[in-house]
Amino acid sequence: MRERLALSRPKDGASGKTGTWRTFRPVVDKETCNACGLCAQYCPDAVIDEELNIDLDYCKGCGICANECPKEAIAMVREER
Amino acid sequence: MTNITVRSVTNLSAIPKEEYLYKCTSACAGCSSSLCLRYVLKAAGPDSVLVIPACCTSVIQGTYPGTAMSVPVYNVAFAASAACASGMSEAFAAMGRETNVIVYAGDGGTVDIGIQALSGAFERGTNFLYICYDNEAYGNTGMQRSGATPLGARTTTTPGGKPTTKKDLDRIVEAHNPPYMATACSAYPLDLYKKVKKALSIEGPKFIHVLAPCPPGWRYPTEKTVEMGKLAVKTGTWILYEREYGKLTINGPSKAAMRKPAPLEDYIRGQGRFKNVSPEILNLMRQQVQQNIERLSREEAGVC
Amino acid sequence: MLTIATGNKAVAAAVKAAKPGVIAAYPITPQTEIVEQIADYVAGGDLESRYIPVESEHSAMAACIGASVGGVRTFTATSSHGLLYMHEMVHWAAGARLPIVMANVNRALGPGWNIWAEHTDAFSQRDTGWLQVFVGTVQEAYDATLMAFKVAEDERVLLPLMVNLDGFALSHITQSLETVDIGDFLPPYHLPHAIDTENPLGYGPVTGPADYVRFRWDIERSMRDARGVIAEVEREFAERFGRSYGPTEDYRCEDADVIVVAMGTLGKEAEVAIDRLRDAGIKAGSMRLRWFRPFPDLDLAGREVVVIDRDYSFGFGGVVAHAIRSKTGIEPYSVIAGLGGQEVTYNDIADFVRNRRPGTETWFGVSDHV
Amino acid sequence: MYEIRIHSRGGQGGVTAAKLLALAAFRDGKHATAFPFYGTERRGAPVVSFVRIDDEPIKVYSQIHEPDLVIVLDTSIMDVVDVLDGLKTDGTVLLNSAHPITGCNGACRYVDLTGIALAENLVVAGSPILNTPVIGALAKMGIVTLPSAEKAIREMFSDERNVKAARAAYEELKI
Repeated sequence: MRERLALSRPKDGASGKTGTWRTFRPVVDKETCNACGLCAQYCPDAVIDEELNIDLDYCKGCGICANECPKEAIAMVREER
Repeated sequence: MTNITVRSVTNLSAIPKEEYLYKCTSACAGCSSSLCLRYVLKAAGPDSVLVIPACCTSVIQGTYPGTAMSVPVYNVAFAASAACASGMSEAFAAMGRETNVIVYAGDGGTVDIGIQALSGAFERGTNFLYICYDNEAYGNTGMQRSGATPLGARTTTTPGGKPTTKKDLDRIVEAHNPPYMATACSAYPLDLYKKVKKALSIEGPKFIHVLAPCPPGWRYPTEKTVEMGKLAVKTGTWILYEREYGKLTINGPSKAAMRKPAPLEDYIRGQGRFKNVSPEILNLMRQQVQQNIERLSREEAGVC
Repeated sequence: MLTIATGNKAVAAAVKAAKPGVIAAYPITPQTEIVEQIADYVAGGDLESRYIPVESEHSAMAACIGASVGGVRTFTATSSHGLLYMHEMVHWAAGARLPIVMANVNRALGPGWNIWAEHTDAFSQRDTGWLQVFVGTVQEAYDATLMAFKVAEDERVLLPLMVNLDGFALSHITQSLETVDIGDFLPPYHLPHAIDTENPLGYGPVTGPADYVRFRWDIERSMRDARGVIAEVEREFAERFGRSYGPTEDYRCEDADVIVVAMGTLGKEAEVAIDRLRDAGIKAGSMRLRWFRPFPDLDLAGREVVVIDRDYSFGFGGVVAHAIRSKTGIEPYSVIAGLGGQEVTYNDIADFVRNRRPGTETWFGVSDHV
Repeated sequence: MYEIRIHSRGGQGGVTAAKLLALAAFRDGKHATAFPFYGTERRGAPVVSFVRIDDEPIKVYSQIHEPDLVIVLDTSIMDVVDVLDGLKTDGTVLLNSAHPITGCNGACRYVDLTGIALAENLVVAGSPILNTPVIGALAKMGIVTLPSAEKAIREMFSDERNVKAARAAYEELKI
């Protein structure tokens, strides 16, 4: 189809790998985690999957997950690049 | 070590797993509007169209040719979203399609420049859902005041704090007697999900007003987004309710808050936009919260 | 069917034949009769459309945009301040490549309040990417509205189209009208980029400069292609229904030394002036400019030209005179006449020709201008 | 080309009379145009309408300045408007009046259209309907044929009393 106007198509990483925005990285202490899922529920960018793995390619490091974790199982750790 | 894969994630079990917001948007870190949109789309499902005026969401979706959203998104001029949705809704009806038409608009595009179109669409009885995500300023352009900016809040165009109160959008919408209207807050995504589900099950014009705390605009750390929303509710600053065919129901978290609201300072202390608010303004803010609580309590009790 | 109708009623009759899925409009004098008639067709079941009674013209065009991309044929009508109020969305409709058809009943702008004919309203939308045609008779208002849908919806065009008719002078005059059974003249509405939830797309998101330029160019490319499409559609219309139109309507131009260029009803009245001038031995002709966008190539070489502008671009000159000058290199005699419904008779037009001074500009009815 | 100017007050039906007349002429096989001059006036203000009838297509859109016929649906207008302005020397005046009026140069016809409308009880919103009876009078004057006049009235109005009123005016007008 001739491109007549800006029609964008859905794709992962439409705005690039936003993981590079991060200053602090969430690190989960799996011993403490009770898999309540609140971190995934509150993640604005849906980078925490059902198995509660955090996709660091896209995690912006906002820290909501750490702030909301009732078990304090997530620590925000300074990125070292 | 706990095997989290075999443990049920109970509080999420009712929510569809599909994400219609792809990784990743260009939203600011800690954006509550992104969080809301995730649940709006989960509730609406794939046979839905978002109509979006100029607002943060215009940017969040990403730059051509890629988008982070996997439902059709129709971007339209600032003042035009409700009217555009009217046309789209009628077109779908003419074709016998049951696609959901959802406006997802910021507060500026709703309470200010878009209010005429909003009012027209509600008066006409357009079959659609209008969601206003309210971060209480023009966020997309760097936090200028909007009609939804609260008293005392500093924005780039109210550097000394806003001298006037927040426009009461909900009472304006209520005056149109819509079959369904509700408030919600990003800190309660499951509540938002349920409200979107219910709204979309009803024919006619529906309205949901979502308080959407904004880290850069309100000047608090990104990790506090959910906490800030909860504090808005707990202090009674933001009351969660639904009004179905005129019948008001106060929702759980606000019931307790209305009986015994947390001190207002708990909410405003953490926000840079309220820094240096005078005791007089603070007093006025407190009075407003109390008046709002009393008004809604009276309405729920059937005392008007 | 042969009957009589006003220009407004003729437009409404053509809309009824075209069967848009959605019509969204706001009343404004002198266009109101169009939307009243359409509302009546819909209420009476003569037209199976959805009529959206919007609260403003801005919303009228916004609703048409939503409906058009939603997948149905769409129509609106306006005038004057209404057109200006929807200006933002007029631009949007073209950029969004939506074949919306709009009747604009040309009317002057305030202040002071003036409800009579002038072309400034339409010309203020000149650079929006809309095709614009100006009609001169009730029959032509009907025919042009029917053809408008076919031209706009053609995949080589996919741009919105404005049918212009002079306020009161044409909108409210009663003339004969032959309505037609359009049969399959208009194919079913098909928009290649209509909203499809099975194939979700982001429409008009943030777009960088390099891509933006490509899409703007495509509007211009389509505008150029539209010339051929218009000719095709007008030819087919003539074959089917027996009435033919072109980019201009030329009257006694073949051997003319001087040609009057005007638009709308003044362009028809000019033909009467030409007959009078010919009777007096002056070899004059008239060229009624029908299409304003895309602007046609005009054969005026070797003639003197008198342009009547029912409009004005302040600080510059008559819009049509300027277009003629830049397109043909001819310095016309520029007459500014008919503003705000100013009465201009065929005798006045004949006088313009008799008193022409090529390369100069005159305001009709103004005695103290330089 | 035969040019007619109709003077009336807003709400009296002068605009519709012009349309009816054009339709009747059209049904006679002629070309015709009708148009009002709309000011911003409301009901009761003087209104002017124009009709042109010709054997050839009509390309003139400007107002009629030298009419062949002037129709006055409300003679009280003559106190404020010079209804005879520009009337051709051999032109005609048709008055809605039971009596001739002095100072009316040229051929002057008169017929009590109001009386005819009241006799048929043709009253809408308190105003007697003049636009259908006047077409009968014009048929008598030969501007249009009576069958076309009746046909035009039936095309625009379903109430048969309109046709009766036109016939009454046709009978009453003295030539």
